[in-house]
Amino acid sequence: MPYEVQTAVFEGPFDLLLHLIMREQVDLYEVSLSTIVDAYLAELDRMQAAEGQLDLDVATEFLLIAATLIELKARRLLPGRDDLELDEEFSLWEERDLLVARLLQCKTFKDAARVLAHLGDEAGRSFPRLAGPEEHFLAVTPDLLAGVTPAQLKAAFLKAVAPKPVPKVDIRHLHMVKANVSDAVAELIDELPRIGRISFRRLTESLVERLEVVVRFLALLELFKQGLVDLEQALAFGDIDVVWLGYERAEADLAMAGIDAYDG
Amino acid sequence: MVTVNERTEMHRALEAILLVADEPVTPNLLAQLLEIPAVRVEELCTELADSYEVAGHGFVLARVGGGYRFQTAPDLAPYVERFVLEGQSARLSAAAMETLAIVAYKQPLSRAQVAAIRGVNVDGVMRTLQQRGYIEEVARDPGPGQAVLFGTTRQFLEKLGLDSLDDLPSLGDFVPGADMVEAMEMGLRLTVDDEPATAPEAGGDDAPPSA
Amino acid sequence: MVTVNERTEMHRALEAILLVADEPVTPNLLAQLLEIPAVRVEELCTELADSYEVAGHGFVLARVGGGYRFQTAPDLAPYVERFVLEGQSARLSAAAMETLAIVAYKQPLSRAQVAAIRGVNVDGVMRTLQQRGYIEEVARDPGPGQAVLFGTTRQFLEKLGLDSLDDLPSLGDFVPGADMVEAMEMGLRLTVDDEPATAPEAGGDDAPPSA
Repeated sequence: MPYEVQTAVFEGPFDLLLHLIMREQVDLYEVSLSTIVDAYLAELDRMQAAEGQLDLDVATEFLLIAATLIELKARRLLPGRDDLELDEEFSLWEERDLLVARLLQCKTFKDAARVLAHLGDEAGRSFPRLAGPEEHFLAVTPDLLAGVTPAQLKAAFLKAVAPKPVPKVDIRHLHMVKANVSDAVAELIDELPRIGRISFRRLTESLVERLEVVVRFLALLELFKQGLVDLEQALAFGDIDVVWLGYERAEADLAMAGIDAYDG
Repeated sequence: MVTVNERTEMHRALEAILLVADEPVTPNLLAQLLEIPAVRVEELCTELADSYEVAGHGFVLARVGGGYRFQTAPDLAPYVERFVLEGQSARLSAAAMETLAIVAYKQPLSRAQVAAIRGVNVDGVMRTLQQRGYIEEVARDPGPGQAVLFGTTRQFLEKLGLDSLDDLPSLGDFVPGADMVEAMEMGLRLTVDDEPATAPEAGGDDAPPSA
Repeated sequence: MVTVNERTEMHRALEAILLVADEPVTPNLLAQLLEIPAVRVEELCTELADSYEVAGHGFVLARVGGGYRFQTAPDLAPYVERFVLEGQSARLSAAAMETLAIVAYKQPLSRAQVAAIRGVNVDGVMRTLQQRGYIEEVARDPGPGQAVLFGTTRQFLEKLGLDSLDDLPSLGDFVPGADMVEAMEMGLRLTVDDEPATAPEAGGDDAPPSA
C-alpha cells in the first residue's frame, strides 16, 4: 500500500494515531493496522534521527500504543480462537475502548484549542488602555512599595530575565523536556517536611509516567546521600518508607544546593 | 444609548475611572466608588458601551475578565499596531494551545493529569504557559502526593476577550459526533466477521463507512 | 465638533492610538502613523476635543507637553482619587515591578538596556518609578551616546527594609542566559547607535506605551 509517513512532527502517540485514523477516515477498510504500526515505527526512527538518540520517555509512550495496536491486530488475524479466555477477550475490548476514548478526548481538545486560538486572535486586535492615572494623582496614590518584599523583587527579576518565547506562527514542535532530578529534589524538600513519614508507594501514587517515579527515586537517593532523609525497608521487596529527618526547609535547600543537576 | 442630555454624573465618573484603570475594573469596585448598586453600574456601563458603538468611536467599552475596560476597536488594529511597536505577544504554539485548552476546561488539575490526557510530557509547555501568565497554581491536591493543581488566570480571560470561564465555548460542542466515534472504532476494529482474513483488498461488502 | 456622520476613519484611528498611549503623542508622530499632514492631525484632534466637550464626556482630549492625550475631566477628580486610593492603582503593576527589579539588580544601566531585557518599551514605567522616587539618574554612559544610567534610590532601600544593595536577596547560582547577554549587548548597541532602526523617533516622548 503506498503510504508516506508524514513529515509533520507529532505531539505524541495519540496525536499520531489520530492523524492516521482521521486521514484514512474515508477509506478505513483499506487501512490495515499494520500500516499504522509501521507509521509508529517510522515516527520513532524519525525521532531518533532528529534527536540523535531515542528519548526513552517519548519512545515508551509510542511503543505502548503501538503494542496495543499490534495486539488488536493479532486478535483480528486469529479469529475464533476458542481458547481465548473471556477475561482476555474483555480486556482486549477494554483496551480498544480506552484507546478510542483517549483519541476522542485528544480530538475534542484539539478542536477546542483551535477555537480558543481564534478567540485569542480576535481579542488580540483590541488593545487595552494601560496608561494609568495622570501624574497629578500620584500625590494621593499610596506608597506602591508597601508590602513588597525583597523576595518578591527577586522573583520579579528572575521572571523578567526568563527566556522569552520565540514568536512563531503555528509551528508544531515536540516537547521533550525530561523529568529532572533537581526539580524532583526541590519538590520533595517542599513536601516531605510537612508529611514526615510516607511510603515510597504513596509518595509516587499520583505520578502517571514511570520515568517520573524513577526520577523521584533518584531524588530520594540524593536526599539520603545528603542525610536529609532516612530510607527504611522492613522486608525484602516490601514497601520503602521515607522518613524526613527534621531539617528546616532552608537547611535542606542549602545542603542540596551543590548537587549536580542531571537529567533522569 | 446615552444622548448628551442623558449623560449623568455617574456616566461621566465611570468614564473617568475607567480611563485611568490599567486592568478591568469589577462592577463591585465601581459600585463601591460611586456608592450605587452594582446592578446599576452594569446598566450604566452597558449604556456607555452602546453609545460608543452607535457613535462609532475608535474605542469600545468591553466586558472582559470580570470587569470593564476601555480598549481599541478591533478594526483599527492596523493603526494601533503601527504605534505599539512591540505589539502582539507571540502566538502560542499548537501544542501550548491544546495544553491550555485542557487546563481551561478541566481545571483544577495537576501536571500529571494534563500529561495523561496529552499522552506526552507537558512540563515544558506548562512552564511556558505559567511564565506567560495564562495559567497559575491554584491549589494542592489533598492526596498524599500533594500535587500542584493548575488553573487559568484572569489574564487568560483577558487575552481571549472572555468575561468569565462560563463564556468559554461549551466543550460539548467539540466532542466528536457519532460518525467520528464510529470511524475510530472501525479503524481499530477487533472483529473480522465482515472481512476475509487473508485478503488485503476489501470486498464489495466492505464498503467504506459513510464518514 | 464631529457628529456621528462626520466621524471619519482618521478620527477613529486617532482615538484608538491615543487610547493606548501612556504619554502625550506629538502631532508629528500621529501624522506619520496616519500618513496625513501634521496640520491635518491638529485639526482632527481639535474636532475630537470639541466633540468630547460638547457631549460632556468624563474624559477630555488635552494638548500637553507638545502632544495630545486623553485625561480625566477635572471636575471628576474626587472619583478618580477614590479609585487611585482604594483601587488597583494602589500597588505596583507587574510590569513596573519587573522593571524596578532589573534596575535594582543590574544598576547602573540605561533605559535602552532595561527595554532590551524586558523586550518592551519601558519609558512610561521608568518615568513612574522615577516620579515615585524609587529610581534616579546616577551617571552617564561614558560611551558616545552618553546615555543616562539609572539606579535605585535610598528611599527604595528604606521601603524594602534593606540596609544596602548588598542585602538584596542573592540570585544564587543564577547565570544570565544567552538571550539576556544578548539583550544587554543590544541595549548597549542601541545606546551607541542612538536610534533603533525601527523606532518611530529617537526621542522618548513618542515611544509606544509599555505593555
